[in-house]
Formats: sequence, structure tokens, C-alpha cells
Amino acid sequence: MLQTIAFYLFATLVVASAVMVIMSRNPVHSVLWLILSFFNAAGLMVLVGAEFIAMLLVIVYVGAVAVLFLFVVMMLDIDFASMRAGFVRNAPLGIAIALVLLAELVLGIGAYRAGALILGTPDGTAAPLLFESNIESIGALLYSRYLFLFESAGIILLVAMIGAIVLTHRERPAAHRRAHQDIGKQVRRNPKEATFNASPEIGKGIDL
Amino acid sequence: MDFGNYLALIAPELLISISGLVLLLVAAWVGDSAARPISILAALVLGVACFMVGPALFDGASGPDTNAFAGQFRADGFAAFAKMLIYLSGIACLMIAPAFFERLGAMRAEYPILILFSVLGTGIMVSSGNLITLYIGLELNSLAAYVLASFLRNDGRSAEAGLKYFILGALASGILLYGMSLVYGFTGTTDFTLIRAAMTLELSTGALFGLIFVLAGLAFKIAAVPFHMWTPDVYEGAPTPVTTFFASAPKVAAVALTVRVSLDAFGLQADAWRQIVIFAALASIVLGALGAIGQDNLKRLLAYSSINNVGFILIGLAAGTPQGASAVLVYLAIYVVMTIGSFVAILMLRDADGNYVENIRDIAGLSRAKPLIALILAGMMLSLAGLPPMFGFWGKFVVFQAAVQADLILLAALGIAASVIGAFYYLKVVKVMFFDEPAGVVQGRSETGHWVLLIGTAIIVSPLGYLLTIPLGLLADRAAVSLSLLP
Amino acid sequence: MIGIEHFIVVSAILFVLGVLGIFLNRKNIIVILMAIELILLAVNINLVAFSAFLGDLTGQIFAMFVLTVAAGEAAIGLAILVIYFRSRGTIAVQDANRMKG
Amino acid sequence: MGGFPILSLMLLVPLVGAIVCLFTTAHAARIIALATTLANLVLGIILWASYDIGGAQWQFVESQPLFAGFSYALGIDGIALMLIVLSVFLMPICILASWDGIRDRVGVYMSAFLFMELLIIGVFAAQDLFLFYIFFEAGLIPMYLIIGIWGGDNRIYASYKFFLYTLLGSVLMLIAMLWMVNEAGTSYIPILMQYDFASGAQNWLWFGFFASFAVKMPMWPVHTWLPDAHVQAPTAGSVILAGVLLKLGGYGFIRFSLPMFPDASAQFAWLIFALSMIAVIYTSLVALVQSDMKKLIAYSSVAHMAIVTVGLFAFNVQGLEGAMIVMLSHGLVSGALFLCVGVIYDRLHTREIARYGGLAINMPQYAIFFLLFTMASIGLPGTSGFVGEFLSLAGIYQVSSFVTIICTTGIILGAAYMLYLYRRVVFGLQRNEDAAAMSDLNGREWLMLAPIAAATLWMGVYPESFLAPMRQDIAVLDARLSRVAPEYDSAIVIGTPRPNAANQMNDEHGAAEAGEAHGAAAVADGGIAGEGAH
Amino acid sequence: MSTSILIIVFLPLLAAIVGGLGNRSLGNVAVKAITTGTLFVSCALSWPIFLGFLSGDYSAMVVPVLDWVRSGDMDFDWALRVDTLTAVMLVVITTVSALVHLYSWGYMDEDPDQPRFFAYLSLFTFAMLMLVTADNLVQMFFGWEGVGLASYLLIGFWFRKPSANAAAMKAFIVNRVGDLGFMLGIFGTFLVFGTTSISAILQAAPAMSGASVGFLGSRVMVMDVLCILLFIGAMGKSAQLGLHTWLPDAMEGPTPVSALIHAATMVTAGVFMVCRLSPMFETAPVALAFVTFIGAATCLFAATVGTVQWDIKRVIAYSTCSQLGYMFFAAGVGAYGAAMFHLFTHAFFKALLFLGAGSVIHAMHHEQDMRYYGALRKKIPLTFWAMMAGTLAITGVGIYWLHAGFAGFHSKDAILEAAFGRGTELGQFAFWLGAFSALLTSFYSWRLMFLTFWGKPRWAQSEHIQHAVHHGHDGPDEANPAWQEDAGHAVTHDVPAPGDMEGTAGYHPHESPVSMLIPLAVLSLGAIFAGWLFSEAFLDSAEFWDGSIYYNEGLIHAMHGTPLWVKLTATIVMLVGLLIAWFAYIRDTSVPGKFVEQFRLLHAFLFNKWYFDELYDRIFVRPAFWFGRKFWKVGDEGGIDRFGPDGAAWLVSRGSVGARKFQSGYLYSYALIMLLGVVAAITWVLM
Repeated sequence: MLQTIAFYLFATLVVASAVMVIMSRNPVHSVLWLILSFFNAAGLMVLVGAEFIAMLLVIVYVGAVAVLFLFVVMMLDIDFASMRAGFVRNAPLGIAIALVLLAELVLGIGAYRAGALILGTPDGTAAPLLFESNIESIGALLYSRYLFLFESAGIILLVAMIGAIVLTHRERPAAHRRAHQDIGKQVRRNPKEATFNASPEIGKGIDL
Repeated sequence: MDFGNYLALIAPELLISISGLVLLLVAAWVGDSAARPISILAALVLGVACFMVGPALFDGASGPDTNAFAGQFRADGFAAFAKMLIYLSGIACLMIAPAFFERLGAMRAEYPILILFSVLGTGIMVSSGNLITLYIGLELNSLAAYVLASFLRNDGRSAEAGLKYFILGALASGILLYGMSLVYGFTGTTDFTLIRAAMTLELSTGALFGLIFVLAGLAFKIAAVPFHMWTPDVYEGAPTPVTTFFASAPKVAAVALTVRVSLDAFGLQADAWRQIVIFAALASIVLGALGAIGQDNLKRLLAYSSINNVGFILIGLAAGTPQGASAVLVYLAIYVVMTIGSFVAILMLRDADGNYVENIRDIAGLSRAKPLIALILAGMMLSLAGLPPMFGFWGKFVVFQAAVQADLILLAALGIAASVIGAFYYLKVVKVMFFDEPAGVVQGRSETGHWVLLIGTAIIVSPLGYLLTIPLGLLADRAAVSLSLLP
Repeated sequence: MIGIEHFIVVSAILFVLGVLGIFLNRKNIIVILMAIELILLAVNINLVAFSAFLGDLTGQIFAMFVLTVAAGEAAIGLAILVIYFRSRGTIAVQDANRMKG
Repeated sequence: MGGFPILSLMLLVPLVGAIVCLFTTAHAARIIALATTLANLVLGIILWASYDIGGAQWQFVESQPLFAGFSYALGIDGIALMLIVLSVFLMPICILASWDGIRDRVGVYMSAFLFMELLIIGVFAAQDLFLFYIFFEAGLIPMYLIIGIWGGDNRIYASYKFFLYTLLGSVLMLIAMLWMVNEAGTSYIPILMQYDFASGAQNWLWFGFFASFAVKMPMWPVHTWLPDAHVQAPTAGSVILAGVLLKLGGYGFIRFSLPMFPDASAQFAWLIFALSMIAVIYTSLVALVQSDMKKLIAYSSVAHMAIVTVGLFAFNVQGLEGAMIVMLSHGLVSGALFLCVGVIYDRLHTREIARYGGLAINMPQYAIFFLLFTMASIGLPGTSGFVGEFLSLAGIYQVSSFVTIICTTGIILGAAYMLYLYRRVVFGLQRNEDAAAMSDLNGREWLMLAPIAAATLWMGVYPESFLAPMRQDIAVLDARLSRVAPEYDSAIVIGTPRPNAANQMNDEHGAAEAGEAHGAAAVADGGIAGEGAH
Repeated sequence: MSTSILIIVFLPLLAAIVGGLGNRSLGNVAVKAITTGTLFVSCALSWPIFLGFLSGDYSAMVVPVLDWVRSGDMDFDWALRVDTLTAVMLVVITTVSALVHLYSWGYMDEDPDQPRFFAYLSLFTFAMLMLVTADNLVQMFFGWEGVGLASYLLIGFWFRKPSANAAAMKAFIVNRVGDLGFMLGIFGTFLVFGTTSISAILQAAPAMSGASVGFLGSRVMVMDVLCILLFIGAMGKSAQLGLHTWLPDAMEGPTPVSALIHAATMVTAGVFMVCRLSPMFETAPVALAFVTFIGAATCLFAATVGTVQWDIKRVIAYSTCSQLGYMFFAAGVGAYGAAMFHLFTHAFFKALLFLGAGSVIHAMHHEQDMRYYGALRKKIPLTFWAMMAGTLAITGVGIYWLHAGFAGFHSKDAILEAAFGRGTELGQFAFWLGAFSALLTSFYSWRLMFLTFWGKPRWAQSEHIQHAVHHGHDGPDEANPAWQEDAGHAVTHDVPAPGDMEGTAGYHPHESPVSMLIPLAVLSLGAIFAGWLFSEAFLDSAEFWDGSIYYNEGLIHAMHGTPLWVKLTATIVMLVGLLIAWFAYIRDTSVPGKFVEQFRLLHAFLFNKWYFDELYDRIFVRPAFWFGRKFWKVGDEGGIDRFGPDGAAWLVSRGSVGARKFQSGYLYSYALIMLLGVVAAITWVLM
């Protein structure tokens, strides 16, 4: 019962905030709605027992992606006031088509056969639940069977990084001179020189 | 699990990724001045990779021995055939790029690395035996491609191209993923062979939807109508060497992947998708041809041409037979050569200021200023149009042969009749170069590398290419058989 | 337990919303990027739900890869957006039609 | 000639010439092209001379499984032989015709012509279906360039029209070919010619081929590319177009449609007849009102080709042989007529009939040649045109008197438009100063026209030279067609012969036994006459 | 004989080639000498053959020359067949041709293109000889067309003159209409008999007389349809009613040509053909009736038109047409011998008349209009006497009881007797038309004589004469030659009153040179004696014909048995015609004018040749051009091109514009289309 309530809560919220994501006039609001949406989606995942993925969703999306979005929204010097979220010319057509799609999806695979949905039978050899905990099982699979894909995913991230840098990194000759980055010096730093332990008393600061 | 064997099977991928990482370090260390050597090294790497896939290609490797990582990765003859094409076109794109970017002052050491990773992605795509592998490969390729498309970051058109490519690509991969999720849910697996097995029974609506979504996502990659809309804009906006790349390696990978997915995973449900493929094929042929007519930009014209050609490829796919798959591979091989040749020829055209000529009006009377380039470009155009005795005819020929053998006579007839519309705009290029008064725009000399590529492709596209028909056909047949098709 | 079809419906709605977000938006490319994230979210919900109901972890692993890629995609997308903005000074969707026809 | 690959050599020679021409100066290109075509002419004559009449059906056979799925198979029978000889005969003349007229990009021009020669010979010599198709289709490219680069003012439109029209026609043939090969399991033409396809399939296969050959031929109503192409093409282009390229259609019918799909051919003969009848009347009348010389001759070509098609579909020896002779003759004669136009075009740069007149005064030699070819074109006996038309029409008469009458009106209309042309150009007063100042034929032009004139007369007086090599092949074809030959409407019913001649007057009874209706009166009058006599 | 026939036939060809190609390099005299010489050789070789057949020494033979066409069952060769019929034609052709060659030395003396003219004449002779020696129908057709070509060339000899070109074209094209029939006839005979060999056909013909054949969808008697088709060919060549329109126009050619081709030889080819195929025609009663009817109708038609023409050559041309009608109805009623005999005699006297007329024209400085003649009897007496001989021959002057008369007397009487003696209604019809035509013949022939040689000089109004006088030049002028002038005079319908000027305008007609007079003399002899000499052989001798034509013994008897009034009819009507002519043109020259006033419509009808040309212009020529333009502009350009290639191009370009609009450049529309694709695909699979 509680589960059902939780499901409907999360589901309603995820859909509502998703609607707000695309309806908001201010992109910052959109990002915030997106974050809400992700949180609720994570809640849905928790409901079915995929805790690791749920957490990952929060960490990656909320922690990284959404922040990235916010960062870019802020960085771009855009006059949001002038930016009314106007709809395109043939919006009605688009909406109609989207609704048709939705109807087909829902009726075709969802509600139409609600309760009697025929799922494929998982092949036992495909991805057994090796361990009690979700995270352990995933880890075991990821580093054995899906090793190749895991490494490939790493390369994807690398490519994304290279890409982002290649595209956005601008060499500023002036800035370059003023604050020259000495990689060697940075590497040579060791913790002893860089940090020190202090235990100040309450009410007193530290002299740096 | 015998990782040793697996590593042997993924040796080309290993080589490319490790070299990519090493070269990335070099690039980070040395900077953009190393761009040219890195390009050469990257090309060498791909050359070595060619040799590595050679045995699988020539043996027509197939069977369980070619599966790595529980069937996620397949190093069979089919993959080898596609990879060979991909690597070769990668080499070509590496050869033509430095001069181009250097002239624009935008050569970056990252370019060859991105190409390498993109090629890696395409390699994974064609080797995929699992939906997840498919997705990973596709995204690896795509992400690199998005970056490459907007590589000329100060050029508005390049950025726009990248933007459009990215957004539509992301939408497409969303559609693809959604389809995959449905397929996964309704078959219980992501492995192609198991999906195939699961689909022997009556197909549930969910799996059917999944199938459609997956094919739609792949159709985007191969630029089939109605998922082609990005192609002209991206081809036009992207830097020409990148466009060349888009038109070759990822196209080969996407087509090969589509063939594999359609015939392997969804092979038993051919009736479900055949009509759609047929429609896409005819629509691509017609719309590609219609769109190309009236284009002023040569790259854009070639983009439409690629849409048009994809239509013919899909006819081979629609046949749904090993002959069809083989025909698709042969067509791909020829198409890649033609398209690289065409783009190289365009890259060799510069005006007095050294700017690259893209407008068709500027190549008017090219047959006087640059007779050899004009002749070869004309040959490429006629070949793309599928006119004998150019080698391009052979591609169309085998595709239609496969269609006729599969009793798709009406499709073949319609397709070939529509090809006449296509001939119209290819002829237009010939007409402009040969019949019109010289515009006097094109000047300057071209790099040796370009000439080598141009003449090499020209020889293959020329009637001499028919000498290749037997080996090509043989390899393609073996490759097609290595798809685990039921008899 | 909640039936699988509920999850599918939610995911379908999210998917359609994401798609709508892409082509209903005329002014702001950033929202389009967010709409894409919505689509991927829909996929992830699907995958996870199927995974759970099938008792098969593949779906979750798949979802993890999707997440990974989505992060990379977002990075690249935003990077492209940035350079697009730099060269054009706008991020309105309707302005991105220098190439057409 | 044993195993000497003379056909390959005939392909190789122009290929080499063409490549060399691309890279030489204008003058050298001319000489090389001429030398090459002459060399091929010599080879052609050797081919003819060493062709064993009555020997094997396919001679000079070469076969090499060169391409996947089909082979590089060459070989000719008598029909192909004659068409090859025609082609190699016309080629040097084309080169000569372009000698002075083409100044721009001569190397490319000559090269295009030599490629054309290669492809034409290939078409006739190919024994493999797809090899045939490649040669057949490839011929479009050089012709497209020839019209497009060296053509007249409206060359772009004409070249496109030519190209796309014929391309659309021939692509459908490819599908039919693919199906046939799939069905029969071979692409070897001689085998396919004996293969019996199911009659249902024959129908659409026939249409696939028909689409191609009808356009090539060209038959009404897909003839409209021809006038444009002819008008815009340079002289030599017109010559080769009319002389050889149109023959590809007829050759296609006789090589493919008839032997491979006899049932369908019989079934659709009415279609061919109908189109041909329309073509004869229609295009002849159109030719009558032309003011452009080349257009007039182009339209006349359509009318002549209609005679070919009716002859081919008459399904008897006379029709088939006649059609072949019409093709050969038309190749010579219309080629020559285009040359005649070219001769004066070179001098005055206009094809308007009205700009000329009275050329017999200042160009008497030209007038004689032109007259000869005009007469050959309208089928004057003693020239090649007659033999072909006569045999063709004699053949078709055995099938349908109606078709024959309609098609034979072509000889009236043909005379009308050709003589009208001749009258306006050669006869009459000299209306224009510049036309009156034109010089008569020079040596080069003599070299062009005289051989054709000789060949025209030869074919008219002693066509046996041309018929003999084809006889056996036509007989084979006729035998194959005989079982499906349509029921003809002009069948004879032998009745009881009349006992007496019509004007027989029976002397003994003094009465005329005439077979006329009013016999009674004849008897009465005859009686009187008889009495008078005694 | 085989050698001589080869020489006879091919020598003129050789001469034509030498003369034609040698043309200017050989020079006028050489070419003229070669061509004329060879013709005399041919002529000299022909007569012995004729006489040999006459005496019965020779019998029919075939000389093979060369293979021609072998196509399946169709097989015909070049071969020369000589029999009595051929021999008759040989002497006619070679004799007249040789004389015309000779005559042309004088007549064409000042023409710049003489070699060409003589080459054409020789070429014609060759073709005509090929025609008459044909062993098969196709070779006959070769000759048939060959003479057509020569006729075309010779009519258009003065090619600068538009009317000559038009006439030449007309001759060729109208003949082609006939040839259409001939060709169909050949095809039909081949279909029926499986051969084109004449002797084989004739042999097999009787057996086929009851056979029927499909023709244009109906079943008809096979021999009738074949013979009618072949006869249509003959109608064209022999200018029979309906296809006659070219012959009067053919008078645009030089006069010797008219004499040779359009009087003596070529136009009789049709008669020759019918006679050659007479056994075949005898199996086809309907066809023969048709022949008879056409012949008789032509006979009358041409004679009526001939009575009102002013051009001296046109009068003779219509006369020719009319005489050919006689020959045809003779053949139609079965009197092939009589037809051939008339052909034979006609050749002499009509050639004589033409050459005489040529002599007059030559004397009158190329004036051809009889209204500008008059009183030439004294000026050119030799010509006058020659013309007189011709006129006497054509009008058939002779005395029945003496069985003696001029050439036409024998032949024309025989024809009329045969028509009457044939005894059928059609025969009667032909007889009466023939008799009336004979009256008209007499009238127009004497009219010609009276207008030309009697009366007062009326030369002054002739532009030609004035031209000659003013330029002080007596012959055709190089600078402004006759052929450049349009011969159109203001047509007035009566004889102009003489004497505004003196009448002669100071012009002095001169007698023709000797080269023209010799042929006149020789032909006069023929016109006078040919009938008397050969009537026995031609008309009554089955041995003479030796099976080369169908010999109708019964008809011969019937001819001899006709009543006396029939036998005298020809003579009577001749006298009547002579009297009318004398009255109208000698006694009271105002009569014609009054007649015209009285019967304006009739006169106009006759003068305009029954409006055949106008009719043909309306129903054939103009519609042909109209249809041609319509087919071109509306059919080809407005129909086929517009909806075919141009339409497709338009459609494609519209499609292209559409496709480009489709590619709007907006991301959202791209996305929408992708979505649309997905939705469409899903909807498709759901259905």
C-alpha cells in the first residue's frame, strides 16, 4: 500500500516536473525542475530495488549534469527576459502526433494489457544475481562479463572530455603570461609542504 | 572465459584505443605542432589494424570462435569486411585533413585522435553482438563525430552543423535506446542471438515496438528518409574532411550494423520490417534525388546523393537474404570509394585566395582549368548515378539482383526507375564542368596525397574496377554468410 | 508490487514529453538538451523496471552505461552549445537555420 | 582466323586510341583518331572476309569468366557482323566530318568518338547479357558529352533529354535481365535465345526490353528526344546517332525480344504495328513542315525505323531480313544526309532550309551526292533503301494488308518531304549571297561521301553481299518464331478456278462467256458480233 | 541476241554515267556525242531483234545478269527478258530516244547544262529499257521508278524555275501514289504465288482465278485485288484519270523530254505492264472492267480539257493522256494487241507532234502560247509538214476501203472496233466515249494546227518575242534565259485580236537546225507508215505475239465482224472535228469567244482541268501540311513533350522545390519529421 502511494507520488512528480522542464520560460527553472524530476525517478528506481542505479542517478545527474547545465546557463550571457518560450508554428500538429505516439505506446504495451504483460523470460546465463546486494552483483558483472563495455565506456568519457576541451578551451595569450601554469611545479608539490594540521580553539581563527 | 582469446579477437580495437591514448598523450605534450605527425601515425595505426582484420576477412570467419565477451563482441567476417572499409576510409580522411585544417589555421592534434576514437566506435558498432555493445559503439562514434562536426569552432556553419547533428543524434539515440529497452524487456535479453531466438514465437507488441524504435534509431545513423534531415545540413556545415569521414566510415558502420541487427536479431521478423525498409528505400531514393536537384553547394549535393544511395542500399537489405547482405556490402565498398573520391576532388578545388570552392557555379568549365580533376569528378558522378561502365553500376546491379532474386521485382523496378531522377543531378555536375563556360575560379595546385587518393579511387571507380568484382563478391558473400543467418 | 505496466506508462509519458520538449521549443536550445535528458531518463526507468521484473541485472547495467554516456553527451552538447553561442551570439532554435534547402 | 581474338582487338584499338587522344594536341588527336578508326575498319573488313557464311552460328567466340556472375563473352553472328561492319565503316567518316568543324577540345572529342566506337562494337559483339547492357548503357555517356560540349545553342536541353529519356528506357530492361538470368541460370545470350520462359513472365520481360528498345529506336511516341538530339549534335554526332545508335534498338529487338520472348512478341505485335503505323504517318507529316534540315531528317529517321519494327514483327524471313537491310541502309543514308547537311552547315553555320537555295548552281557535285542520298532515303530501287523497305513491307503484307498499306504510304510521304527539302535547298534560285558563294565539295568531303554513296548503290544492286551472312541466323530466328507466328488476315482461300479468261470470246457459239456480272448482255452482243464474223 | 540485248540496255547506262560524272570536264560535244552515239547503237541493235520476232526467227529468252535479292522464298534477280512485247518496246524506246538525243543537239544548243541533260536522257533510256526487259515484277518496278527519277530530273531540268521544280516534285509524288499500288500488288502476288517472276505468275494465274484473299478486313477475289493494285501503278505512270495531274505540269521540262518521256515511252509503261500481265488480268474480270472504265473516262476527260488549252505543249499533253486512255480501254476489253499497236504508232506520231511543237517553240523564241502564234506555215514549212503528218496520224486519217491511212487510223480504229466488238455494256460505253473523244481529238489537233500555222501573226503580244526583238537576239539569252522567266501570261479567254502592232513585232521565226529536222523527218515516216506496215502483225497475228500477251482469238474475229458504221465512226468523227475546228479558227475566229461567253461555266470547268488540282490541293496537300504542323506543335511539342519529358522535368523540379522547402533548416521540424516517421512506422505495424 505504502509502495503504491510512493509509486504514485513519485510518478506524478516525475511527470509533472518533466512537464515543467519543457514548459518553463526560464532555463534556470527548467534545470531545477529537471533535478526534481531526477530525484523522483530515483525514487521510482528504489521502489523496484535498483538502489545503486538510483543513487547513481542522483549523483551523476543531480551532482554533475544538472550542475553543468546550470553552469552553462549562467555562463552564457543570455537575456532570458527576451526569451519567451514560444511554441513553434505547427505545434498543434506536433502535439497531436506526440499524443498519438503516447496513446500507441500506452495502449500497445502498457495499459492495454495491464496485468497480463508478457515479458521475455530472462536467460539465466545472461546476468545472474550473484550476490545479495544490488551493488555487489552489478560490480561483479561489470568487471567480468561487461569488462569490455566498461572500458569502452571509459573511452567514451575520455572522448567527451577531449571534445569538450577541444571545443571550448581557448588559449588566452594574455592570461597565459600572467598566471603561467607550471605543471612540473604542481606535480612536485608534496603534502607535507602543502598542508599542515591545525587544531584551533573555538572562537579563534587560523593565521595563514 | 578465455581472455587471451578475447584479446586476440579485439586486437584491432585494442590497438586503436591504446594508440589513441598514447597519441593523446603526445598531443597533450607536444601540442598542435604535432598534428601532422600524429595524423600520419594514426593513419599507420589504422593501416596496421587493416592487416589485423585481414585474416578474418579473407577466411570469412564465423561461428562461436569469433564471439568474445559472451557474445557481446563478434569478430566475424562480416565485421571484418566492414572494418576494412572503415579503416581504409579512416586513413583517407586522415590523409586529406591536415592540409585542409592547416590552410584554415585550425589544425589540432586532437583531430586524428578523435578520428581514431570514432573509428574505434564504428568498429565496435559493426562487431556488436549485443544491444549494449551496439549502443556503446554507436555513442563512442557519435560523440567523436559531434565534436568533429563542429571542429571549426569559429565557423558558424560548423558550429551549427555540430549542434544540429548533436541534438538530432541525441534524439535518435534516445529513440534507439527506448526501443532497446523495450526489446530487452519483452525478450528478456540484449544478446542478438538470444533476441532472435526469443522472437521465433509470436511477437509481442512491445517487442515489435522495440524493433521499430531500434530500426528508426539506426535509420537516423544511415540517413534514411525520414530520418535523413540532418544529413544535408551537417554535410554542408562540417569541415570537408569531416564530411568525407561522415559519408564513409560511420555510414559503413551504421549500414553494416543495421544489416546485422535486421538480419540477425530481427531476422525472423523480416515481414514486420520489410515494408518499412522498402518504403524508406524508395523514399530515400526519390527524396535524395529531388533534394539534390537545385543544390548549389557541392557538399550538400553529395549529402543528398548519400541519402539517395542509402535508398539503394536499403533495397538490398529489404531482400533480407544472404545475397542481399552481400549486395549491401559490395555496394558499400563501392560507395565508399566513390564518395571519398568525390570529396577529395572537391577538396582539391580552391580559388585564387586559397579558399575552398563549394559552390557548383564556381566549378563551371572545370574541364578546361583542371581537366583531370574534372574528368575524375565526372566519372565519380556518373558512377554514383550507377551508369555503366563506371563501377558504381556494379553496386546497383548486385543490389537489384538480390532484390529480383528475392522476388521484389516491383521494388527493383521502381527503384531503378527512380534512379533516373538521380541521374539528373549527377549529370548536372558533369554538365557544369564540361558544357558551361569556365568560371575561372578554381586555381592552385593540389597536394600529392590528394592526387594519390583521387587517382586511386578513380581507378577503382573506372571500368577497371570490374576486375575487383570477383574478389569483392567472394569476400562479401563470405562476410554475409558469417552473419548467423538461418538457412 | 506495482505492476510493470505502470512503470512503462510513466516511462512512455516521460519519453513523449522529452520528444515534445525537442520540437515544441523554439527559443532555447538548452531546454532541448534537457529534454534529451528526459528521454534518457525515460529509458533508464524502463530498463531498471524491466531488469527488476525480469530478475535480470543486464538492464541495470545497461542503465548504468546509459547514464555514463548521457553524462558525456551532456558535456559535449553543452560544449557545442557554448561554441555555437560564441559564434552566433544566440541560442534560439529558430536562428539555427543558416543551412537549409 | 582461328583463335585470334579479333573482336577484342577491335575493342582494344579504339580504347588505346581514345586514351592517347586525351593527352595529345588537337592535330595529333585528329590523325590518331583517323588512324585508329581506319585500323578498325581494316579489322572489320578482315572480320567480314573471314566470316564463314553458313558455318557456325556464333563465330569469333571469346569467353573469359572475368566478372562475378557474368563473363566477358564475345562472339558474333551474321546480324551482328553486318552492324559491326556498318559501325566501323561510318567511324572514319565521322572523324573526317569533324576534321575542321571541331576546334575546341579536339582531343576529348576524338576520344569520345573512339570510346563510342568501342562501346558500339561491344554492344554488337557481346554474348553476355550484362556485358551487353554495360556497353549499351555506356554509350550514353560519350554521346551526352558530344552533344553537350560540341552541340548547338540548345545543347543542354537536348543532351539531357537524350540521356534521361534513353536511360529511363533502359533501366527497366536491367530488371528484366536480372530476372531472366535468375530464372534461366545463365547470362549467356545464345542460350537465352533458346530458353523458353513461361509465357506469363514473357509479357513483362518483353515490356522491360521494349521500353528500352522503343526509346532507342525510337518509336512513336517516345521519339521526341531524337529531333532535339540530332539538331543540337555536331554533324558527326548526328551521323553516329542516326547511323548506329538507333540501330541498337532494332538490334535489341532482333537479338532479345524476338528470340527470347516469342510468345509475348506475337502477343504484342499489334502494339508494334499500331505504333509503327502512327509513326509512319505522323512523323512523315511532321517532317514535311520542318524548316530545319536536321530536324527534318531526324523525323524521317523515326518513320524509317517504323518500317524496321513492322518488318521485325512480321515474323517471316522477308520481314526480318528487310528490317536488317533497312537498318543498314538507313545507317548509311541518314548518316550521309546528315553529312550533307554538315557540309553546308560548315560553310554557312545555319540549318535553316530557307537560307539556302539553288545550291545546284555553285555546288553541282554536292547536289549529285545529295540527290543520290535523297533518292536512297525515299527508297528508289537500285539504292539500298529500296531493298530493305521492299522486303520489310513484303514481309508485313503477309501478315496484314492494312498495316502494309498504311506503312507503304510512307513511300509517298517520304518522297514528299525529301523532295521538298531537296527542292528548297538545292533547286530554285540562289536567294542568299553567302549561300551562293559557297564552294563545292573539297577532297575531304569527297572522301566522306563517296564511300557511302558506293556502299548505298552496292547494297541496292547486289544486297546479296549483306544478306548472305545473315541468312542462316535469320532462318534460325524464323524457325523459332514460326510456331508463334500470328494468324494473318491476308490468308488465301483457293477456290475453283474460273473456266475461261475474262475476255474469252467463245468463237464457236459466237458468244462471249465472260465472267462479268452482266453476262447476259455480253451473250446477246457477242451473238451479233459472232454473226458478223461469219 | 543475248549479247546485243545486254549492249542495248547497258550502253545507255554507261553513257549516262560517263556523261553525268564527266559533265564539265569532258565538254559538251563529247558528252553529247557519246550519249547520242550509244543510243544510235542501241537503236541499231534493237531493230534486228524486232524484225527477228516479226519474222518469227526469234523466240522469247531470258538473259541473266546478276543475283539481286534472295530472302527466304522471295528470290529475284537482275535479268533481261526478250520476247515480242519487249522487242516492240525496244524499238520504240531506242528509236525515239535516239531521235530525241539527236534533236536535242539543236534544241538545247544554247543551254549551259547540256551534258547533264544528255546524261539524264540516257539514264532515262536505260531505266525504260530495264522496265521493258524485266523478267520479274521487282525489276519492272526498278525500271518503273528509274524512269520516274529520270522524269523528275528532266522535268526539273531547269531547276532555277520554281514551276519546273514544283512540276518535277508533283510528277514524282503523284507517281509514288501509283507506285504504292504497284508495290502492294507485288507484295500480293508474292503472297499468292510465292514468286515475283512474271512468267511463273502468268502460268499460275489461271489456277488462282477462283481464290479469295483477305484484304483490309474483307474477303475479295484475289486476282481482282492484285490486278487492280497493279493497275493503280499503271494509272500513276500512264497518267490515268485521278493520277493524271502531273502530266500536264510535266511540260515544264524541255520539249524533247516531253516527246521522249511524256509521250512516247514512259507514260506508256502502264499500258505495257497491263499487256505484259495480260494473262493475269484475264483472270480478273472486275479489274478489267475497272481498267476499261478508267481508260475510257480518261480518254474523254483529257480530250475535253485538251480542247480549251492555249499552251501548245499542254494540248499535246492532254492529247497524250487521252490516247493512253484508248490504250487502256483496249486492254480492258481484251484487245491487248490493239493496245500495243496504238502504243507503237502513238509513240511515233506523238513524239513527232512534240518535237514539232518543240521546233515551233524554238522558232518562236520559247513562246508556248498558241495565242501568240499564227501564220507560221510559211515561216517554218518543214516543221509545218511534220506537224501535219503528226496531226493526220493522231486524228486517224485514212480510208477504210483502201485499208490505208496514217498510223493512228489503223490503231485507233482497231481499238474502237474492239470495244464495240467486245459486246459488253462496258465495251459499248467505251466505244461511245472513245468515238466522242476521237471527235474532240480531231478538233483540238486541228485547232492547234490552225492556230499555229494559219491565220495572221499574233506574235507581238508575246513577252518572249518582245524580249527577243528588243534585245536583238534570236535565241535564248544567256544573261536572262527563258527558264528564269515565269511563263505566266495574263490569261484571256479568246484569241487576241491581231494588229495593235503589226502582229509580227518585227520578229522573224526561223526554221530549226538540221539536227532537229532529221528526227522530225524520220518520225514523220513512222507516223505515216507505221500503221500500214505493222497492223497485220500487231492486230491479227498470234504467231507474232508468240504468247507474250494474251491473244484473244475470239475478239479478233468479233472486231472484224463489227458493222460498217462502227468501222467508219472514227473517220466520220474525225471529219466532224476537223470541220468544227476549221469553222471556229479559220472561217470565223469570233466563234470561240462567243462560245466561251455562252458557256462560261463549262469553259472554266474544262479550262481548269475539271478542278482536279484544286481538289487535290484541298484534300491532300493542305491537310498534309496542316496535320504536319498540328502533329508537330500540338502532338509532339504540346502533347508528348509537354506531358512526357518536359512534364516529368517540371514535376521533378516542383518536387525538388518541395523537397528543399521540406528541408527547412529548423531543428524542431526535423525532429517532428523524425517523430512522424516513428509514429507512421508504429501505426503501420499495428495495423
